[in-house]
Amino acid sequence: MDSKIDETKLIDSGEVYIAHPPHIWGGFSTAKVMYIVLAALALPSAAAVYFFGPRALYLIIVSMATALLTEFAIKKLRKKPFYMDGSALITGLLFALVLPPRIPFWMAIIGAAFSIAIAKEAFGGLGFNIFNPALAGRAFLAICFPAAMTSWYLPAKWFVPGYAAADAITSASPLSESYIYEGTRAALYKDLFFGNIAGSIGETSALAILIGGIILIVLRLIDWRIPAVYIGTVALGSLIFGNDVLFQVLSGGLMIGAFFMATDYVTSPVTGAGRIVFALGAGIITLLIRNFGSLPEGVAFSILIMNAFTPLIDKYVRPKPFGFVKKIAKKDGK
Amino acid sequence: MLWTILILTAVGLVCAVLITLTYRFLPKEPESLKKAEAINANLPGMNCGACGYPGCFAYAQALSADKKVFFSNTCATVLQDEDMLAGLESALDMKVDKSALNKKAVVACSGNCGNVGSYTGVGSCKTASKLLSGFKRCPYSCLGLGDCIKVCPSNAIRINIRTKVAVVDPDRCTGCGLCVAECPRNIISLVPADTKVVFLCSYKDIRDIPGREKCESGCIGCRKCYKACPNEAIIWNRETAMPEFDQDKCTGCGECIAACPHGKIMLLSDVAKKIKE
Amino acid sequence: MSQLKEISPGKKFWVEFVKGIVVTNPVFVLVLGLCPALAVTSSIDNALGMGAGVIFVLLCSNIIISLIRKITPDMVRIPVFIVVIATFVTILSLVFEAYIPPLYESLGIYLALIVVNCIILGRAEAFAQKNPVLYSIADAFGIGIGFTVSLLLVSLFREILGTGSLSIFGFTLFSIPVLSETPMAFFIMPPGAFLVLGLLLALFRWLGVLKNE
Amino acid sequence: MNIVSRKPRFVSGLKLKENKKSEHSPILLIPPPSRVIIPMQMHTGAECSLLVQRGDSVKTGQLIAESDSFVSANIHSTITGTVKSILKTVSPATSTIISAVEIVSKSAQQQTGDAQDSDAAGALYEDEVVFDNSASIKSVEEFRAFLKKIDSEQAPGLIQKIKAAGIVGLGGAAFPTHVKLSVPEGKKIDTVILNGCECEPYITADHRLMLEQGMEILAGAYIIFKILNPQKVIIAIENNKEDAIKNLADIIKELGIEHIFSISALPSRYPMGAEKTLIKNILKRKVPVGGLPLNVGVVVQNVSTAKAIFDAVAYDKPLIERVITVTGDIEKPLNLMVRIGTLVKDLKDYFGVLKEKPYDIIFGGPMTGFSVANMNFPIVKGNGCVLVKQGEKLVEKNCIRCGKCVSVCPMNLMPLMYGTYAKNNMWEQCSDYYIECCIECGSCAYVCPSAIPLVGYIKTGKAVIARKK
Amino acid sequence: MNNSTSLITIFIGMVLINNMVLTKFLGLCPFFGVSKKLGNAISMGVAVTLVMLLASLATAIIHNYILIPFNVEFMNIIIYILVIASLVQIVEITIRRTNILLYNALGIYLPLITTNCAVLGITLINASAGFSILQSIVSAIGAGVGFTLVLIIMSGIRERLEIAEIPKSMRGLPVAFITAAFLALAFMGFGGLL
Repeated sequence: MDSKIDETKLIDSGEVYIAHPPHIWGGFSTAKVMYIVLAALALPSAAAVYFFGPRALYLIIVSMATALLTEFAIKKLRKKPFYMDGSALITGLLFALVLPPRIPFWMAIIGAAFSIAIAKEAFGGLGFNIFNPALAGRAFLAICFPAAMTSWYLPAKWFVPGYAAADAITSASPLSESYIYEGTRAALYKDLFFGNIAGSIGETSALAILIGGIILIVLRLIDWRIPAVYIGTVALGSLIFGNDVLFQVLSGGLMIGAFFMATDYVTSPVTGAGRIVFALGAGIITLLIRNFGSLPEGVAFSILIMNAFTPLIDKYVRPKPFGFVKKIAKKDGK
Repeated sequence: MLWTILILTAVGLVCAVLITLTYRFLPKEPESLKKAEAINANLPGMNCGACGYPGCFAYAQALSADKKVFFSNTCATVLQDEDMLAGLESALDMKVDKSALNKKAVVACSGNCGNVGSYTGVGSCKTASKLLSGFKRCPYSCLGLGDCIKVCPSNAIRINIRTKVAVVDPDRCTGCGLCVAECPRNIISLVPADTKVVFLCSYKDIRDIPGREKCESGCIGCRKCYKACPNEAIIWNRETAMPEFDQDKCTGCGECIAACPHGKIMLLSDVAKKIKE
Repeated sequence: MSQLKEISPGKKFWVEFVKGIVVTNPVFVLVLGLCPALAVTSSIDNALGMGAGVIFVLLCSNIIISLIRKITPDMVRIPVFIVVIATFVTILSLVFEAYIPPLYESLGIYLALIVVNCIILGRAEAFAQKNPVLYSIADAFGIGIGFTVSLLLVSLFREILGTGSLSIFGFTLFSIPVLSETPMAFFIMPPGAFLVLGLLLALFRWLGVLKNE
Repeated sequence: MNIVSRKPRFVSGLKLKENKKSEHSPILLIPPPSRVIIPMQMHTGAECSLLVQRGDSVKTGQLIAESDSFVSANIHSTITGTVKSILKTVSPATSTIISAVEIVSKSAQQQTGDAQDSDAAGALYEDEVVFDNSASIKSVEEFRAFLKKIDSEQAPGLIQKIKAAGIVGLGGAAFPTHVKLSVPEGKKIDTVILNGCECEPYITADHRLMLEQGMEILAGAYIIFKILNPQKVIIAIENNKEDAIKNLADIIKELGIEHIFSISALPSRYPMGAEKTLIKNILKRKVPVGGLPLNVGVVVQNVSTAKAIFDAVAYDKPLIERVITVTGDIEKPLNLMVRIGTLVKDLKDYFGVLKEKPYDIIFGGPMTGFSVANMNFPIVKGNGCVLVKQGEKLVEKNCIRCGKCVSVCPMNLMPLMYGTYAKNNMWEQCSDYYIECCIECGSCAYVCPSAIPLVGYIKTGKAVIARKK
Repeated sequence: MNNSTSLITIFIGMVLINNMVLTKFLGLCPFFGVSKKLGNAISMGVAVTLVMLLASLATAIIHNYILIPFNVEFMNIIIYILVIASLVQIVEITIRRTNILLYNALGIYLPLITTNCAVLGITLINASAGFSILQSIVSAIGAGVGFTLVLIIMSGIRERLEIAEIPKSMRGLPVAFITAAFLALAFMGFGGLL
C-alpha cells in the first residue's frame, strides 16, 4: 500500500470500477435463498425417511442427483454458464417429496429429468419457467403411470428390529373414497398431523411442513399470503361443502403445496394482491377437483392451472404507483 | 339421389344469393383501404418500424393517403430491392430516384481511446452512457456494447474484436437509420451511398496535442489531410478543428488516407474490411 | 417460382415433388395441418389412414381446381374450392365407412375435418389455382407424402413411448420390455401430442431445415 | 408544547448498515485550492452560458455564468485567479457533455513546479473577496437581531438575493432554490419541511452541520418561513442523530420560536430522506405522480440549503463552498468545507490513503451516487459526499421473480419488470409499468438476490422514453 | 338422440374438460397464430365465439329440419362447410363495409376463421352428439368460451415467453407447443368435473 496514488496508473490498470448505483448490495443472493429453502425442506425430508424408510432417502437422493445432472447437461449443451445455485436441487427434492414411497427408481429418474429438461430448461431455465417444475414432473408421472403413482403404503416401522420392509401394507390415499380409517377421529387427526399415514413421502407430515414453512415465512423468504389464503380458502370451502375441514386441510398434498409449491417465486405472481388472487384461485380449483372431479387430489393440478394464469395476474393485478392520479398518469404515459 | 342433388343445390343457391345480396346492397368499401392493401403487397412486411410508422400496413396506409411520405419517411428495405421498388413505383404511380435516397450508416469512431475503469454494469451502450462518463476516456467514443447490433434489421453491424468498436458493413446496410436513432453517443450517421471517403472520429473538444489525453489515435487537427488533398475537396472547419469533405470534388484518390497519421480517414468501401480484422 | 421456369417439365415435376416432402414439409416447416398431426397420431395405423385420406383429397381437389382455375370468378374462389374439397371428403368418408369401419371409427370427426385442413385449401389457393394439372398432381403427391411422413414420425414416437410397442395393422413389430408393461400413457394423451410435436419442431429447426427455406 | 415529536410510525423501507464513519469528526475548514474546474451545469435545468473568456482574471464570488432560463442557477467563481481554459466535461446532472471552466490561482500560475501548499494558500488571499467560513451567529441576541432584520424585508427581495447567490438544493437533486421558493399564484404552502434525514449510509455532512451550525440553519429556515409564510416548519431528522435533534431542540427552546419550528424524529429507514417518502411519513400526504410537493402544500428544503440561504441573505455570499463528507475505505473519513470545483485529488492530503483495491469512487451516497472514473472530477454544488469504496463485482443472474423489489419499492412499482423489459429493449412496456414514477432510490437493486442492476436499467429506460417523446 | 344432457353439463364440459384446443386439437392455427398479444387474442376469441354461435345455430336448424327428415345426413360435411363459408363471408363483408374500426380490430381474423376447424368441428360434434338446437347453441358458446379462455391464458404466457432466454431452436412455435402440452396437462385435472 503506497501512500502516493497515481491516478493515471489507476486508470489503465482497471482498478477503478464503474458501476451504477447503488454501490452497496444486500448480499442476499439467489443461491443463499435456495439453500435456506433446502434447509427448511430438511425437516419434511427427515419425516419422509422416518415414516417411509431408507427407500425414501434413496428416492430423494436419486431424484436430486438426476435433477442436478440434467440441469448441468442442458446448460453445457446450451453453452450457458452453470451456477450451483441450488434451484435444481430444490426441484429434485420437492419432486421426490411428492412421490409415492415405492415408485420404481427409473420412473423417478424420468420424472425428475422431465421436470428439469422440459418444464424448466425448455423455457429458458431458472426465472423463465411458467409451470412449477416439480409439480409438472409429478403431473407428468401421474398421467404416465397412473397405477404406480396411486399405490400408497402405510408408513413402515423400518427402524424396529425384525421388521421386514417387504411387509409394507398397501393403503388407499386418505382422500380417495375407498379409504377407511380404523380408529377414532382424534387419532386420525393426530396421524394426519404427524404424518403417520399413507401418502407421498413428503406430504404426510403436516407438522414438519408447517415448521419448515413458518421458518421461511419468518425469514421473509416466502410470502405468508399464499399459504394462508390457499389453506384458508380450502378450509372455508370445505366448510361450505360440508366436508371435514381439518381432514381436508391436513390430508393430501395441500400443506406442502401451499407452503412450498405455490410459493415458488418464479411461477407465482410478484405482488401481494396478485399472490392473494393466485392462492384464492388455487384454493377454489382444489376444492372443485376434490369435490367434483374424478381425481382424489387436486393440489398439483390446481397450482399448475394457476401457474398458467400467473402472467395474466401479474399484468392486471398490480399495485397503484405512489401518488397515482389517473389524469396525470395518462398525460405522462402517452 | 334426387334429394341429395336438390338439397345441395338449394343450400348452395341460398348461400350464393345471400352473399351476392350482401355484396350488392351494402355500401362500397373505402377506396383507401383497397389501395393500401395493394401498396402493402409491395412492402417487405417485416414491420421493422424504421420508416417511422408502427408497421408496414400503417406505412402503406400513410402512403396511400400521400405518396410523398415515401420521400420523407423512406423505407430503406424497398430501396435495396429492385422488384419491390418497381412494384411500389407502379402501385404509387411515381418514379423514385434511387441514388438520392440511398444511404449508408457509418460509425464515426475508430477506437483506441482506452477504458477509464472496468465497467461492471449492464451490457448496453444506453445504460453505460448514463454513467457520468461511460467507461471510455473519450466521451465521443463508441462504447462497443452493441445496442446498434440489436436493432439492425439487416445484420450489418459487427463489433471489431481488436478495437472494440462497432463497424457497419456498407454492403449489407440498407440505410434504414435505426442504429442512428439508437446510438446514445450520437456517433452513427447516414451518409449518401456514393460517399467516397469517411472520417472516423467524432471528438469535438479542443484537442490537447502533446498529451493526447483522450484518445491515442484521435484526430489532433494536424491538417495533413487538408494539405494532401489535390482536389481541394477537404474543407477545414476552424470551429471544430476537423476536416470536412466535399463529396462532389472528392475523387477517392486516397491521398488524404495516406496522409492521415492515425488512419482516421477511410474509403467507404474499405470500412467493411475493418470487420474482418 | 420464377427461377423454375427454365427447367424442363419432367424435371419440374420431380422438383415440386421433392420440395413438398423436405423443403416445404407441411407440418414441420410450414406448420400447417396441425389438427390431424396431433389428433390422429396416437397410433401408426391412424396416421397412415389419415395420410392416405389427405393424399386422396389433395390429389383430387388439386386436379379439379387446376382444371377450373381459369373459369372461377375471383370473388367466389374460396367457396368453390371448399365445395370441391368437401365433395371429395364426403366421398372419402363414405368409402372409409363402408370398407374400413374401424379406421373410420377411430378417425372420427377428424376425417371430416380434412375439409378445413389448411394444407389442402392452402395448396389450392397457393399452387393449384396458378399451375397446370401435371404440376398440381406432383405438388399434391409431394405435399401429401410429406404430410404422411410427418404424421408417421409423430405417431412413431407417440406409439413407442405411449404403448411401449410398435404395431402396424394389428401386427406387433417389437415391444420394449419394461415399458410395454407400464407404458407412458402421457404420450398417447393430448398433452403428449403437443409435447412430441413441439420437441420435433425444435429438432427440425435445430437440424437447420429452416435454413434452406 | 413539545418541540420534538416522536410519534411511533409504521414506516416501510430498508434498514441499511449505517457506516457513518465520519460522524464524530468536526467540519474541517481548509484553504482554497490553487485550481478549480467549474462545470456550467451543476443544477437541474438549462446549462449556463459563460460570461468570462480565456485569460480573464476573476475574483472569488464573481459571477461567471448565468442563464436566461427560468430553471437555472447562477455560477460564481470560487477562487481568485485566471481562467486558464474552457473545456468540455460530462455533466454530473444529466451525463451529457457540457462546458466547464478551469480557473487557476495567480500564485499557482507564477510558481511553477513544486509550490509549497502553505505559501500558495497564503498568497491566495491577497486580493480576493474574503468570505469568512466561520462568520456566523455567535449568540442568541445576534440571532434575534437577525430575525428582526429579516422581518423587515419582503419576500421578492429575499428570493432575488437567493437567486443571485446561485443556490441550488444541496441535498443532491440540485434543483434551483429560488425556483422552488417562487410559489405560483394560487398555491398555498402550509408546511415547510427542513430535511435533515440524511438516510443514506456513510454521509454525515448534514449531521455535522446541524451540530455545529444549528443557529445558521434555523436562521435560513426562518428566511424560507418569511418567504413562503407557512403555518409551520418541521425539521425532519432520523433518530440515529439524537445529538443533532437535541442541539436543534435546545436552540429552538432558547430562542422561543416553538410556535414556528418543531422537530420530527423519524425512524432510520431508507429512503426516508426522499421528498415524497418524507412528506408521506410526516404529513400522510401523497405527492401526485408527476407533481411537485407544492401540489400538496409542502416545500422541502435541505438543512444545508437553509444554511446557504442564510449566508446569501446575511452576507450576500454566493454559493461557493459546501460541506462534504469524504469517507469510505480511506484512512481518515472526515467532513470538509470545500470550494465548489475543487478536484477530489486535491483533497487527498486531507483524507489520506485509500485502503483497498479495486476502488469504486463515488460522488454522492452509496445508494444514489454515481461512479466516476478517477479523482480528476470537481466537487459540484449538489454533491455532499465523496465515497471511496472497495468495488464489488456482482454477476447479474436471471430474475427469479421473488418480488422483493416490489415489496421494498417506496413508489409501489414493479422494478423487476423494468429489468426484464429493458434487457429486451421493450420500452413501451416499461412505460406501461410507470417507469417515470421511479425515484431511483436504489432499494430494489439493493435487495435483489440476483444482483440485477435495476437502477441502471431504469435510468436507461427513462432516458429512452424521454427521447422517444 | 341425446336430449337428456343438461345444458350446464354441456357448457362446463366444453369449456374445461373437452376443451376445443387442448383435448380436441381444434382451432390450433389461430391458437398459435393469434396468441402473441393479449388484445388480439381477445378479439379473435370473440370473433370465433360469434361465428361458432351463428354457425351452430344455422347448421342445427339445417340438421334437424332438413338433413334428418330427408335422410341425407351423410351430406353434412359439405352442407356445413358451405353454410359456414358463406356465413363468414357475409359477416366479413358486412363488417368491412359498415364499420372499418371493427374490421381493423376483428375483421383481419375472419378469413382465418373460415378454415378454422374449430367452427366446423363444433357443428360436427353437435351433429354427432345429436344435440337439439338449444343444446347446440350452448355447446357452441361453451366451445367458444373455452377457446377464448385458453387463448387468453396462452397469450399471457407468450408475452412472458417473449422475454425469456429460450433456447434458439425452441423459440416461437416449439415452446408454444410445449406450453400447450403443460396447459393440456393441467387441464386434465378437471377430468370428471361434472
